[in-house]
Amino acid sequence: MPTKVTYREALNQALKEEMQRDDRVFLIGEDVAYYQGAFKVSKGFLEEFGSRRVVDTPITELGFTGLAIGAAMGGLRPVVEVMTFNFAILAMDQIVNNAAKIRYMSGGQLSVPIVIRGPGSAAHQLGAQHSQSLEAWFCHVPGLKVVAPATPHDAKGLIKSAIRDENPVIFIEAQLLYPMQGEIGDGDYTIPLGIAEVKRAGTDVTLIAYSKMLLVALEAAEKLAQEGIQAEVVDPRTLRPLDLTTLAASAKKTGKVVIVEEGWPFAGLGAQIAESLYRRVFDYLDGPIVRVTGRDAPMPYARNLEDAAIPDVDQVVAAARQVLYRR
Amino acid sequence: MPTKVTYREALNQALKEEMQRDDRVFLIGEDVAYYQGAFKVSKGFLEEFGSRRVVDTPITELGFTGLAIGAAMGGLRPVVEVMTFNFAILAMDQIVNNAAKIRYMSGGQLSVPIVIRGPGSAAHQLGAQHSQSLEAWFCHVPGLKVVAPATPHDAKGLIKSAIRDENPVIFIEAQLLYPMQGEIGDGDYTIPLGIAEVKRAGTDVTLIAYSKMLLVALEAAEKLAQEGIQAEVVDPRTLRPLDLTTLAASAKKTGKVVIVEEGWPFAGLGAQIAESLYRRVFDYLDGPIVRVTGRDAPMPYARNLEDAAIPDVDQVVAAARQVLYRR
Amino acid sequence: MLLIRRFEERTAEMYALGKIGGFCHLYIGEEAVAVGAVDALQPDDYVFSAYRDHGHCLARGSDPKRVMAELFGRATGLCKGKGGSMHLVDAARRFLGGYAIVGGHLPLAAGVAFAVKYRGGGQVVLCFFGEGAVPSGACHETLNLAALWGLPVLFLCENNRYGMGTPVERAVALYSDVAQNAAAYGIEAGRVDGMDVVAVRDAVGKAVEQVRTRQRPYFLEAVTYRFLGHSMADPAHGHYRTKAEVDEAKKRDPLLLLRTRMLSERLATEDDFKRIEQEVAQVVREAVEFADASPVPPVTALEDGVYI
Amino acid sequence: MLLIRRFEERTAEMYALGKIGGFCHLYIGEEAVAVGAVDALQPDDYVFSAYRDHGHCLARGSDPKRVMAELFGRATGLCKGKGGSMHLVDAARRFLGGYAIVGGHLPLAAGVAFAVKYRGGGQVVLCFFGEGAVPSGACHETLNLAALWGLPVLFLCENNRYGMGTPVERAVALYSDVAQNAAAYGIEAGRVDGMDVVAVRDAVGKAVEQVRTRQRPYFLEAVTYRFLGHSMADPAHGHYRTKAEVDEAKKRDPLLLLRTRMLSERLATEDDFKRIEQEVAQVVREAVEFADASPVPPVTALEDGVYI
Ligand SMILES: Cc1ncc(C[n+]2csc(CCOP(=O)(O)OP(=O)(O)O)c2C)c(N)n1
Ligand SMILES: Cc1ncc(C[n+]2csc(CCOP(=O)(O)OP(=O)(O)O)c2C)c(N)n1
Ligand SMILES: [Mg+2]
Ligand SMILES: [Mg+2]
Repeated sequence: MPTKVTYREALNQALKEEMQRDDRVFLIGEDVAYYQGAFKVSKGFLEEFGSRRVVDTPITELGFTGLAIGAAMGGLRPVVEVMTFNFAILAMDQIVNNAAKIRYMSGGQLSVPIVIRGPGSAAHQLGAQHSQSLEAWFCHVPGLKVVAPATPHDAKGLIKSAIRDENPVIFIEAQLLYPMQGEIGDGDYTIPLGIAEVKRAGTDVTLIAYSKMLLVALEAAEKLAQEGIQAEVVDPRTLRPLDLTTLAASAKKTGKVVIVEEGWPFAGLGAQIAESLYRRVFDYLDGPIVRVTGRDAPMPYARNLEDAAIPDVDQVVAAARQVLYRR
Repeated sequence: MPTKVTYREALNQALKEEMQRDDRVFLIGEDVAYYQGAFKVSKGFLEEFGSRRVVDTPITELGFTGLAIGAAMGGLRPVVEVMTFNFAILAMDQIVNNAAKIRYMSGGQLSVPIVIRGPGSAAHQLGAQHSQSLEAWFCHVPGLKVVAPATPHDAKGLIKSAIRDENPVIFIEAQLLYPMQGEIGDGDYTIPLGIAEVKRAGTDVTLIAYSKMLLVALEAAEKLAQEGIQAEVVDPRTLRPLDLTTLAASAKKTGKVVIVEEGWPFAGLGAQIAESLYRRVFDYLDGPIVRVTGRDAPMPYARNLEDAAIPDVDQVVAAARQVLYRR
Repeated sequence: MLLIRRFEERTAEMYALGKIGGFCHLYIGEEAVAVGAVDALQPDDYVFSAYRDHGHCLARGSDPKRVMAELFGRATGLCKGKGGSMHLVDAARRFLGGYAIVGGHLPLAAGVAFAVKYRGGGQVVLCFFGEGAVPSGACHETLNLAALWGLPVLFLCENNRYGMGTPVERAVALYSDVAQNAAAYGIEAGRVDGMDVVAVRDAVGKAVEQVRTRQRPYFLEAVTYRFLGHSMADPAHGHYRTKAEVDEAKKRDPLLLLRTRMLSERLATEDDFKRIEQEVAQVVREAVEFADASPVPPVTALEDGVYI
Repeated sequence: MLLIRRFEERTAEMYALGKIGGFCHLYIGEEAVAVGAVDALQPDDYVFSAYRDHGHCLARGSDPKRVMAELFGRATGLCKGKGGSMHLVDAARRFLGGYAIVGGHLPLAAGVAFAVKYRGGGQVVLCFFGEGAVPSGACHETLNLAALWGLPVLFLCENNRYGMGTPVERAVALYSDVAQNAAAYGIEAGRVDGMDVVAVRDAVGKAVEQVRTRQRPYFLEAVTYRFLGHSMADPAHGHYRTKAEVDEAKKRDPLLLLRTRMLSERLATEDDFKRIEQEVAQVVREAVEFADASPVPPVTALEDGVYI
């Protein structure tokens, strides 16, 4: 019987189960132990696993991320919690030059089974330095896998696969998703990385969205349904490697595509998704793909500006209409 | 009378002239003074300007880039030389969270007129950690401008504009371009940022390429000409803001587009250029745009693998044929 | 100090009412540091702070109305509503911000000091940061540069014993002497009771004087305590510290210490305090009214000011 | 040491012939550090190095053939030609690389030490790095973590006085005592003459012993000198140092020092040295022949091994 839990709880369960299953798995990051995580994802962990496996760090992202990469080379399976992905920028060199490349550079002698997880994207009024969607950067880098689940069910199944994966995985959550409820599968299930899912079937237009934006797209689909438009909503879930097969199948069917992402427009991940689809199904597209993205500015603090800077349901609905009725 | 100089010499001249013109301009970076730059771009600077204005730093990219950003806030106009852009990854937080955002976050009270320059992309067999093309990352960020000139003439005119610009500018050179010769304009000329240039006129197919890849594209155009195919070669020169008008005009004219970039394929800048063109001139395109990119792997060391990992003339010629003859 | 205290208390209320959003880090308990330190500066000196910056901004003399308006996200705010709680800037008062990446503003402060020195100016840069920033690479790279190049910057470490829920003992290897981190660079260092505003002013006064005349950085640790949670989202004492500890610290409330001292040294009377309390209440009330009455920024301005 | 010296000399020749490409940083002059240090380790201890890593890799016992083949970019190289000069790895010998970002491998070394401790193993991690890495944030963040958590890692700073063209005096504020940087973390530190292989072995032996038994990091500075340019692209003495300085340093060539000592202490005869010289010549010759005869990696393998 499926149970309803929050996204936070789903992650908590999954991490706990993985740590119970495998002593090599440990959690490291700022305030993950005594404070139970800035967003309480690791609630109860210190009590259950002790400070050997739940490790509070100083505010030194480069240092402790690099250390965790080394620990992975040394045979452990670290889960690094970055308090938010904004701070992972400080560890970018370690992630890109070490985690992503060590296996390749060593001719396969070494490997780095690590998960780097935490919230990406904006929450409410956190300002420019704390509200960024940087998945395009990570997705650019061969050697990394990038996952960004939108639902509790996906979060649990995907984080388990990420932890069991032999490669470095960037796992992007969202502060505003943590309290969201959803049904999750039974017990110890996994969802393979690299598989998209059609979250809502439809025939008229394809909406592609991931993480928080999936919820926006699903709501937009509801609205569109009221106008008699059947939108198909597809969630890539894993952003690298991208499941182009599933995305292209939907695009081919509807001939009309809208891509929704929260990040900045220029050189955002949506550009790549669009380009991939054009390359694959150009002849099936009725017109240009429309992207709905965050605005091309640092995130403003004022609530009204922030709201305007992030894609909302109305924008997605408008974009769908645009691709539907352009000719 | 136009003179022929190397790309290195063009930069040397431009930087020298700007430092002569404006005492606020100074050069800071690793080994820029006594060593005259890892690639000798600042030859003669220490003698002429002294150690007040030509500043050797310890190997602390985050520290000295941040310091230079502060110096810009304090009224100076720093030119930061990163020994290569691989090391700028360590300074990414300063570049993205401070340089790019301070003006916006302060509501316009502060500004950061800084240039961060140095070689990007691969040279020969420098290995995975020293051979990366990261322009897509920088281009993603509102608040930054990104320039990547391919010729001595453009390098000189654009670096001058970059230095005189009130915004932070990422200026990407290339180690293999430094010894390349070319004619440059007379004296103190500038080239405005944000303007592409048609480097070779043609009617049959548009080749878009920048930095080192421009030379590859131009050579490919020569080869194609021997088959009677007239390729138009367009160099954006500035990557952000992108001169879509010029690019789109060419794409509209030829209906066939090839984009060449050295970086990794997934979420590379070419994806954005393609997506922008599809959006703007979808109905004029005869078929999908073809991208020629670096391979999806960390850069291998072995020369034969490296050669295979970087776009070459034959690949560009093949791509042009592909867009020309697909139906 | 009282202004900051009351301003922050109202800020908490306004946050509870939903008038203020985001992360909001109150400075209550630490006021003596900002007030004592800024008092020792010249008007043309520069000040940098982290994200717990309301106090520093007010201490530097920014208009409480415009500070509150910024917290409300209004067009009349210091940063037109684009910065917010963690990014207050008041360039006219040479208060250069307000930064939310721990350690990330230290290089900036050194950079302004570099510019001062480059131009031959005599200003000093005062840079506040928490003890949580001390182990960061940004801090160490900056200390080294400042020492190497003799930059006129005073690094003022506000050691309130916690970085969020992590006590300094679990973050800094030599926690008992944070200033050791400066010694590795040959930077002179000191420590001061951050609950005693007069002591802070004296210590900072001396340090600033040294920095100005010798053109060398200085590292000052002010030992203080935050009475509330890390941010508005955090209870005053969580799993990481006890109520008893907080209560104990409150016995050395900087306002209380100063009041006691002024009364006992007859520098002020109870009436004076009452009057000041009323004046401050008035200022804070006006700040809230101003903020509340101010327009939100026009949505059309969203992409304005990204570039010049 | 002689093997490293002759290997590097041949490497330079092969570079000149175009058989080896890229940046190529020779270790000539510094051999005593790698040889003395690695000699003090157990086979199951771990070793990390930066980009000047040929010497460390050979000292750890890697097959010269496969090292040279890697430099040639051949399929038979340690890393199948994918790593190259700066990224030698020999996992079987627990030589974990070979890293080209200055300071970037220090956290990795601490991480392996963390894993050792986590598993309750008794191994030690030896991490080589240049004095140029000392001011980097990566170094300081790592030292702090290693000290905080008591990690069994020996930080071995090869102070050859220059980071490319920048002398240590212009890079490290307290250049005269690099070990001060460790003192800020309460890490025990020492210094040794890096030209004297016996002294290095003794000092590292003691340090490793301490690290292993006390489960605390240690910071050892080995004072050495590089006789050639920073890389093959750099002349032996550039604008940044004089020929006289280089010549002076060569008087303390580690090979010369050891030879003189062994002869004077009658630990070896001239004939022994001749024989060793011949053996080494043979090994190096075979390495070059092996490399030269080896196939380049198949182009089809370009994208292999990015992921498992
Ligand atoms: C680089 C970075 N990592 C993590 C955070 C999240 N964070 C915000 S405040 C804070 C604690 C900082 O403590 P401290 O420097 O002592 O300042 P205090 O809050 O005590 O004033 C943390 C971890 C951040 N803002 N920046
Ligand atoms: C982060 C980073 N910045 C710059 C460089 C370029 N670089 C390569 S070696 C080097 C000097 C390093 O000096 P040191 O650590 O003393 O080692 P040595 O070469 O003397 O062995 C520099 C600046 C780099 N590889 N990494
Ligand atoms: Mg603190
Ligand atoms: Mg050195």
